[in-house]
Amino acid sequence: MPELTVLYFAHLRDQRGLDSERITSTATTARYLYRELVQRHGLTLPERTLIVAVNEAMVRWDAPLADGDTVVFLPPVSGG
Amino acid sequence: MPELTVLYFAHLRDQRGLDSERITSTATTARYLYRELVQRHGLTLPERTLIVAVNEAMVRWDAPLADGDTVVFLPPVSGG
Amino acid sequence: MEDFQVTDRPIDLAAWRRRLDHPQAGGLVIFEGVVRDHHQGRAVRHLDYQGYAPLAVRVGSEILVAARTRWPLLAALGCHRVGHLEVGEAAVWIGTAAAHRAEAFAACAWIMDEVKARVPVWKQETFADGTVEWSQGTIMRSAAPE
Amino acid sequence: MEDFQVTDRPIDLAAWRRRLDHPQAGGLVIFEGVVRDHHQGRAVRHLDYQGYAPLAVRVGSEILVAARTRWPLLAALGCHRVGHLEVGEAAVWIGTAAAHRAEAFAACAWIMDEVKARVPVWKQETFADGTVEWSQGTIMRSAAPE
Repeated sequence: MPELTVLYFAHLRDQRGLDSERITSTATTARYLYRELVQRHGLTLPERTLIVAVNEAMVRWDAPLADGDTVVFLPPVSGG
Repeated sequence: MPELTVLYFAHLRDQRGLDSERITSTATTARYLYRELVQRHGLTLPERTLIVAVNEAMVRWDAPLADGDTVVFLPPVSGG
Repeated sequence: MEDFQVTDRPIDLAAWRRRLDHPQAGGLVIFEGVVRDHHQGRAVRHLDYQGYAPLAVRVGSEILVAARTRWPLLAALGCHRVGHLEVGEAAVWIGTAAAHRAEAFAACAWIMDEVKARVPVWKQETFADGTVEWSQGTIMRSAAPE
Repeated sequence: MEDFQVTDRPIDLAAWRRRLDHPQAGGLVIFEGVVRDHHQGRAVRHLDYQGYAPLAVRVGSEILVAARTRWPLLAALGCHRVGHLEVGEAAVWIGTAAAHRAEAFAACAWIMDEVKARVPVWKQETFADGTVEWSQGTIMRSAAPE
């Protein structure tokens, strides 16, 4: 199973209680990974409010994941 | 005859060759004073391009002049 | 030095301003986003920002490049602070330089709009009554390839 | 200290910036008009500004007051330099502070437009070839009572 690093920010960091974690997952895409995290940790942000980044680049929800990827689900931003 | 102070800026200062002068004039309004200065010193800026200030306030061309007034004819501005 | 940076230290306003100097520049416009003491009528005690720095730098830099394609800019720079900020501290600094002021104004305002919509930074407000809340944000505009 | 000033010494950018600080301010916008090295394709060596200081201060102050009636500003300040200026020096500085950035941007740009149209200051360019010319100006908008 691929090993992934997940980084958490803002609401998701609060809900997960972690800045980051390394996990092994059967999820083949970011979408399946997020659904797995929702199940395991009770994350509440709807997919439609999030943007996915893999290895510091924004990708589509159905982009495939590979061993060693760093995945981030980006909540609505509020900089400035 | 009223004694007036005239201040010159920009093109008018160049044409008059002075920053300021005190003059006695029979001119009863700013318009007549400017025409007198045009005659005496060959000032070339048309009246329609100038704004008149008397005692540090903008006035109309036909505003009356009084003894001791400071009169300025303001060429097109180019600050900034 | 990167044109767009994310920093956890106070933004060095004077140093950023110096980087706008350009002999052809006739107009410089600077925007500073500052921590204010209220939000929607509630008193704010302080703010905490989180940012996903590598992506924030990348997106911020892309915004600056895009601004340079839209306007004839001589300089376009930006910096976003993260971490704990007190009232009065600068959270974001954007600066533009152009030969003429209209372009500098338009580009600076546009860059700031884009930064708010696209740069992965999150603001948490601590109110005077002790309540702590993430600011309501904007769903990020993705630059993911279709 | 006057909100609008005319000075024959270099504009103290940091001091003016500090005067924009306000606990309710969320956005500050600063415009600097700088002497550039060219004008309409000709190389500029230096500039000389003349200003009718007492009226310039009065008109500049009126512009700032008018801006405060149009936008909810927390600060609105301006300074125009006169005398001899080299390339890269600031000829004019305008700064605004507001709770939100849109107002600060709009007011700063508007104030600068008004300053150029109404404040009695005149710019003389000395070009690299030695030619000396008064800049083509804008006929002043009078505020004379009708």
